[in-house]
Amino acid sequence: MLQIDGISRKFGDVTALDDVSLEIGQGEFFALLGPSGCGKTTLLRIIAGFERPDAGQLWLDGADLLPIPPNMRPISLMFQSYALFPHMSVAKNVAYGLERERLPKQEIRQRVGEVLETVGLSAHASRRPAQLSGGQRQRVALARSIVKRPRLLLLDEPLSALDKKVRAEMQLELKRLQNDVGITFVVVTHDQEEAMSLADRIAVFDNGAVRQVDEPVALYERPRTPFVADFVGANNLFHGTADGPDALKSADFGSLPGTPLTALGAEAKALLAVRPEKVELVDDDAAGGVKGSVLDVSFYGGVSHISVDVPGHVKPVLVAVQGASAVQPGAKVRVRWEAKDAVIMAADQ
Amino acid sequence: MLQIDGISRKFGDVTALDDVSLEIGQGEFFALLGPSGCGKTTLLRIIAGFERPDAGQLWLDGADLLPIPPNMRPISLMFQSYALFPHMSVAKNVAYGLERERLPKQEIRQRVGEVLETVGLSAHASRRPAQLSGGQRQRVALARSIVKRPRLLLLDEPLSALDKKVRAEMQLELKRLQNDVGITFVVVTHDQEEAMSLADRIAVFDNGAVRQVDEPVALYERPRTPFVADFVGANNLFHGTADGPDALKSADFGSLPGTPLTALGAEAKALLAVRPEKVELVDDDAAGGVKGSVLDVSFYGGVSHISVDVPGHVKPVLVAVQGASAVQPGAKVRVRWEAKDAVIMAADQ
Amino acid sequence: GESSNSDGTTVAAADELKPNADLSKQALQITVWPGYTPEELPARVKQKLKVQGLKVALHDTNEIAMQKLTASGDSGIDVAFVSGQYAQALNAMGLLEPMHPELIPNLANLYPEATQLSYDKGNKYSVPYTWGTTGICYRTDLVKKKPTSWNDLLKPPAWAEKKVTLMTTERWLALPALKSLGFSVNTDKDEEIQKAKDLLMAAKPHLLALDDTTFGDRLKSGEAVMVEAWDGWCPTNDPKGNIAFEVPKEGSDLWVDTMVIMKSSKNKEAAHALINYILDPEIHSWAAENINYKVPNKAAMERLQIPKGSLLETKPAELLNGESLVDLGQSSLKYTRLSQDIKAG
Amino acid sequence: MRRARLLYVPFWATFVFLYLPIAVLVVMSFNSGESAYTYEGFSLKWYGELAGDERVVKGLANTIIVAFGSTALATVLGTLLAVGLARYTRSKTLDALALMPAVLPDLVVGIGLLVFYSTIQLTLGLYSVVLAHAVFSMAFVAAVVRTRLTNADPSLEEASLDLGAGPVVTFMKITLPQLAPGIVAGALLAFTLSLDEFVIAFFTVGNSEQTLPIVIYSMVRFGVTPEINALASLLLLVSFTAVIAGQRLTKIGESERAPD
Amino acid sequence: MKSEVKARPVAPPRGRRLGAFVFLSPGLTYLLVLLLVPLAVVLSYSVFQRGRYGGVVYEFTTENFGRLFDPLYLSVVGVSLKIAGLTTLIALLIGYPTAYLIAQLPRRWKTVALVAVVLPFWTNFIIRVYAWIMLLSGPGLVNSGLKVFGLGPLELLYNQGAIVMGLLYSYLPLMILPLYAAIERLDPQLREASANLGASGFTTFRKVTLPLTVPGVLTGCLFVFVPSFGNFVIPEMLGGSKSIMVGNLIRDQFLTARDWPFGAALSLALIAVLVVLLIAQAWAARRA
Ligand SMILES: Nc1ncnc2c1ncn2[C@@H]1O[C@H](COP(=O)(O)OP(=O)(O)OP(=O)(O)O)[C@@H](O)[C@H]1O
Ligand SMILES: Nc1ncnc2c1ncn2[C@@H]1O[C@H](COP(=O)(O)OP(=O)(O)OP(=O)(O)O)[C@@H](O)[C@H]1O
Ligand SMILES: NCCCCNCCCN
Ligand SMILES: [Mg+2]
Ligand SMILES: [Mg+2]
Repeated sequence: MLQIDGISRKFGDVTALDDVSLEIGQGEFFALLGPSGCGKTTLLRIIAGFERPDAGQLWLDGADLLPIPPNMRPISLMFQSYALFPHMSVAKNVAYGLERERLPKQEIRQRVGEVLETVGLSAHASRRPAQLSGGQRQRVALARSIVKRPRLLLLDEPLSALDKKVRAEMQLELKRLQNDVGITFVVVTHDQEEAMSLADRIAVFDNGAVRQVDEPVALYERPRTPFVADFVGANNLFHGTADGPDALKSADFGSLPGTPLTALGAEAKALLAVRPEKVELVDDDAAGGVKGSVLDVSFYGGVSHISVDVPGHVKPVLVAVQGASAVQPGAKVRVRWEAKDAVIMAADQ
Repeated sequence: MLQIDGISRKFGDVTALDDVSLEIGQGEFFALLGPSGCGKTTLLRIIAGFERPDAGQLWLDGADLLPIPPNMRPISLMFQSYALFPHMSVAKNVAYGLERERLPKQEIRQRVGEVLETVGLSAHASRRPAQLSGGQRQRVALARSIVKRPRLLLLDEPLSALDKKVRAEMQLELKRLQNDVGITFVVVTHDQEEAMSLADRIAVFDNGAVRQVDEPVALYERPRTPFVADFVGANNLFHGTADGPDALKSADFGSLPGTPLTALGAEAKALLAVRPEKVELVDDDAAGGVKGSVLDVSFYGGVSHISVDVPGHVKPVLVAVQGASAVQPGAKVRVRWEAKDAVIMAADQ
Repeated sequence: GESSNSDGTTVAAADELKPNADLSKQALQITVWPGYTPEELPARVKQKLKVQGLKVALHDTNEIAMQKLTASGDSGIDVAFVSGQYAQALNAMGLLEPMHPELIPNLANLYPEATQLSYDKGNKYSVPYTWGTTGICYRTDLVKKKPTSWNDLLKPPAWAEKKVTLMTTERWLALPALKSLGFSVNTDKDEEIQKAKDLLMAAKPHLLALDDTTFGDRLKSGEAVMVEAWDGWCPTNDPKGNIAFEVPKEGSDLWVDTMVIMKSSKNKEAAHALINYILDPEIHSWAAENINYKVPNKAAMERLQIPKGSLLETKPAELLNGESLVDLGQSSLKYTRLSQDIKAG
Repeated sequence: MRRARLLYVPFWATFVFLYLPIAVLVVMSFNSGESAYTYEGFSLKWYGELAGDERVVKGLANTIIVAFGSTALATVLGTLLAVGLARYTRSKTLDALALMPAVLPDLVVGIGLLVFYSTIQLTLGLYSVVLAHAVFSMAFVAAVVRTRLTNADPSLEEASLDLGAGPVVTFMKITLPQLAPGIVAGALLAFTLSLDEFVIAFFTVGNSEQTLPIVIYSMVRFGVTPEINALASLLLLVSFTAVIAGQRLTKIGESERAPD
Repeated sequence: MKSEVKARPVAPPRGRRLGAFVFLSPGLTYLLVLLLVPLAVVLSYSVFQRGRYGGVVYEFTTENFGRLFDPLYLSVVGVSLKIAGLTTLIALLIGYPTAYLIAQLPRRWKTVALVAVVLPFWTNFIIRVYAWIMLLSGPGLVNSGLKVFGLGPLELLYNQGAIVMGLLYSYLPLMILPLYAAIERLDPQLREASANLGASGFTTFRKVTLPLTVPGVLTGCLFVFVPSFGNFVIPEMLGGSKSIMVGNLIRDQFLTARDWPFGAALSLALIAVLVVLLIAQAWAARRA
């Protein structure tokens, strides 16, 4: 449906987007993930028509999008900074887009009422944005862009100011819009769990360029570049050289089990990545694995994270276990994993 | 150190704070958690001196804080909306507070350089806020308030626009400030994991009132009110009546195992809460537990969430397991848990 | 019209005018100082002369009138009221229609003296409407000694320190000094003007202000005790009766406000008829009665009951002792310069 | 946030300064004497005189027509110009040009227009004053509105476009309300300046029309009488009443809209 | 700033060109026809000669410009600069706090306060000046008051101080209104942030409020300075005609001396200075 073709954009000497190409299908829920400042907002602004690319093309259903002025594009953008109209009430803000379509008053009133109900702000309909809390404002911005039911909805960090509960409800609502109304979504989020659970596909950006586009599980389990391996979720990374079909040769730890995703030349510089939850913590005297000592145990609601200091490895190795853990800091342990649970990829030059 | 004593604040007919009392200790990392619009920002603004309470008292180290004008309070507030000075460069914004203290130029330059390094914006020192991305702005706001090393630091959703990686680094930095410099923190966050992992204690707000103040693990494992049980983390809730020291009597499911935290009169209306990760998924023909069928399996990077439709229970029961799960939707299963893993509390009237 | 920068002696060629033209096809537009003609004039003129109508535009200074009349093309004005030296300048620019005496039988009502005014001897292009002079207007109760000389203003005695004013418009600003030095008010000799300037510079620190609009009010309030004033603007008729007017012994000027017909007028017959009508004793005496200016109309003046001591008593012959102001052409710039020097000094 | 008390000193000083002579003027309008200088006793006679003075009444009517006409014209032109300058050009020459009429000597503008009007043979009337006043008023409006546009965040307008509003609707519904305080301030200035302007009016008004400042200027030549004070006082009374009434009305309107 | 980056384009170039046309052309056309053309006509007189009896003789000369450098005119410019400068400074000093407080008023009261600022000016200019004369003249109210205490009389009128006072009175709203428009749009959170970082009220003003309202300050100063510089009525009425300013010079040429060419030359010189000022203003405002 949306085809992004070699888009680049510079601000002075900052390259915000560098030859970005993506294809987004009809009805797809597409997420953009990437570090702060990598160009996500810039890409959305280009799609919405507020920024012109220095180079590249944009196609919507085969039609060139660039010559179309922003107000004629069947696209809604929810701004990262909300951009609520300060002189209008919440209801007026939300109704604004519908009024532009000259819908009957009755229908506008009804749709505005419904969407405010959805975002939980019915009681605030007559307030001004300045009289709302941060999260309430964000929900008004969200309501304002979804109420139009555009063909393509661009959301820039739509739920970042919301608590878990409301956020879950909103996520559900977005999913509903995707399934029932058939809206195509492009959502920027820094919340990886959100991206993982909502998106059909995720594009990982870095420094203005796309590093990998994949479905959530694939992205998580089979990162193709060290950047993605490191950026998406927590990962334990080990450097070394390729060593056959199921191992990496590490200078410090010998052969480490893992599965290369692509053919790697023998002795090629490579990286092994293994997720904390795939790492097993075993007694010091167990067989295999790498030796270390427990540094810290911390409890993140539901999961315990244990960091293990492994001599010869710069960062501690992270291990995640369900529920509270009984291990004590200082304990001598071994960490190990199975070859199928670790991926090996070519290292950056 | 900071004593909040019966603070109330109304905006017209909206009650933003309702008789809030809290005591925050020297060097403590205190988090405020609560739904959007519950009054968190308002409380911080009152502490910083930008909003006057309708009633109540504020004491800092035993001295009355209310008569002191905002600029004389040894308190830094990071605004939820950043409030960066648009006419100043990033470096100037950050230096602003230090210049007010008339520190030597050399020292200011050095400290600004350091903090920009910390938040990863050294390269952006001479840009204006309008030339930054959303997350970069948030980091400037954070840098601006931490560089002063105030006695008390109030942070309003300081990391909400940041990706996981940067956020983790910033969290580390905040912890470092707490430990090395001895700053007291009051942080608003909607990110429960963040609150759990960073805070020494957490206050849960609802509708302007404090519902529970506790240490993270205690809050998670022993919620004292249905609101907290429901709000903090995911929970499976079952209604019923108190039924001795290790069970709840449920109309639909008979006796469910659980531990009451306080003495409950026999037959008192009660609520049982059990965390998804404490719930075990067993075969349909296994003993005990509650029968149901798998509705949906979704994978949130690292953990799989399985929702199980249990006839007679409104919401599906959530189960969390480490890694990807092999269960298929539609499978007949049983969910069960141990009495020590579920809490029973008095239900709201 | 004629070339606009010829010197003032030539008179533009007269149009052919028909004594019996149908005035009902003509409408009149005049410009005049506010309050200078009777309010009911338009109505009466319309009725009496059977013209289509009379519109009255107002100008409050000669300068503004000159701007409007000279800016370019047709100002739309048929008859203008301006002071003598301005009539002279307008004529020199070729903007005036010569008078057709045969269309103004009432010219006979004028004093003979009123045809001998130096800016326009024989009333070739202007007809006088009012005339008067400039002197010292003073508070009889606040002066220690009745002023008799321009030097009383220029070198005020201690009791009048900072309580006298001179006029601000350049020719009248220079007048007291020129007269006290015995020079002509129309002098264009640099050394005479320089001497006058020195005298005025010396006087400036002792003055309250330069003022040619509100000196009457200042006298009434006691802010000033002696001021240089035009006779008609000296409020000698103030009910308190403590204000008097004196023409200093060194002599003064004779100013005349006149009526002229614009060359560009398309209603010249009606214009003449209007002037003739104004010279009617009944109308013309209105001016003397209501604006406290003498009018050069013998028949009109004779109709009036002049109260004793009124300025209106002054005889035309006495007035003619005053020097009539004439336009100095290029030399008038010397007076502009003089006034600027004094104010900036 | 509490406001600095010290600021109230110049604040009130300003209003005392602005209204002190006004108080004097009002008092003198009840003077029984002829002079606007010396108070001789209480009388309402000047108000009676005023009602009968056709020139003054006509002049007042003309002035109000001119002020409203030129303000309306100037507000529209000036606001457009301000937005155009802020958003669509970087030319400082155009910036300067737009401000120029506000700062040129009246006399030069007046004479220029007089010459210009008569060159193109325009018959003068009230409308020629309206056109002339709009020249400088427009510059005031543009300059005041401009001060709100520098550094303005374009994202509100972007949001409007994004929601399907065309540029015109966006301008009317989003840009204008944001600029409103500037437009109000600019229009107030324009109105005020036009009410009291006489040099340019002098040169551009038709021969048979007068605006109030012209009438008053010429009345003053014969000494100020309290009649003019009475007129000024009446004007003040009417304006005050209008403002207070307007304020009441907006109060009602607001309470209907949003409880705050 | 080196890395100054252009503002984000609002719309694509086609829209921009249309926007430029829609927004700029009405006002600029108006200015062209009703200001630039008339001005050009008047200013063109400056290269011709005065007719003997006034008017313009169309013979080329540059002598009018030579006359500009006469010490008399230079000294008048000096006095005018001093008086107008002082007026502007005082207007800014009392106008800023006033505008600032008005901008903080509740929405309903803002307009009322603004109207209160201009309301005195809905009476007549001359009347207001007379009211001042009544207050300040020798036998006026202030001196009568002083007399009660055995003081005075003070010479309050007919000096340069009185001119400054009169100009201040006439042009104060021209300072307050643009300042108000600029201050009103400031986000109050910026002031809060400043206070929170330890800045006193005055520092907040100096570092945050003032820099962000520079365009308003510049506009206000221009609006007060220039007409003060060119005023000719106040120097006559309150200065007793004993001082003249640039405005009087120009007025004299056009009205009393009927020396249009020299008046045009003076105007041209004044306008040249103005244009420099205006461009400087535009430059500073755009940078702010
Ligand atoms: N100026 C105001 N006028 C009216 N109501 C207000 C105002 N400011 C805040 N409120 C209301 O007070 C309540 C508390 O607001 P507050 O900003 O403290 O919420 P919060 O807990 O910070 O929420 P969030 O997480 O969404 O930022 C909200 O319901 C909000 O709508
Ligand atoms: N107007 C501008 N001028 C200069 N640089 C800019 C401008 N807008 C954005 N940038 C830079 O371009 C890069 C990309 O910005 P963008 O806003 O697209 O980031 P983002 O991916 O949305 O980040 P975030 O998650 O922090 O919002 C950033 O480095 C930013 O500093
Ligand atoms: N400036 C010339 C004054 C000559 C006297 N005429 C006064 C008539 C105005 N009322
Ligand atoms: Mg962004
Ligand atoms: Mg908040």
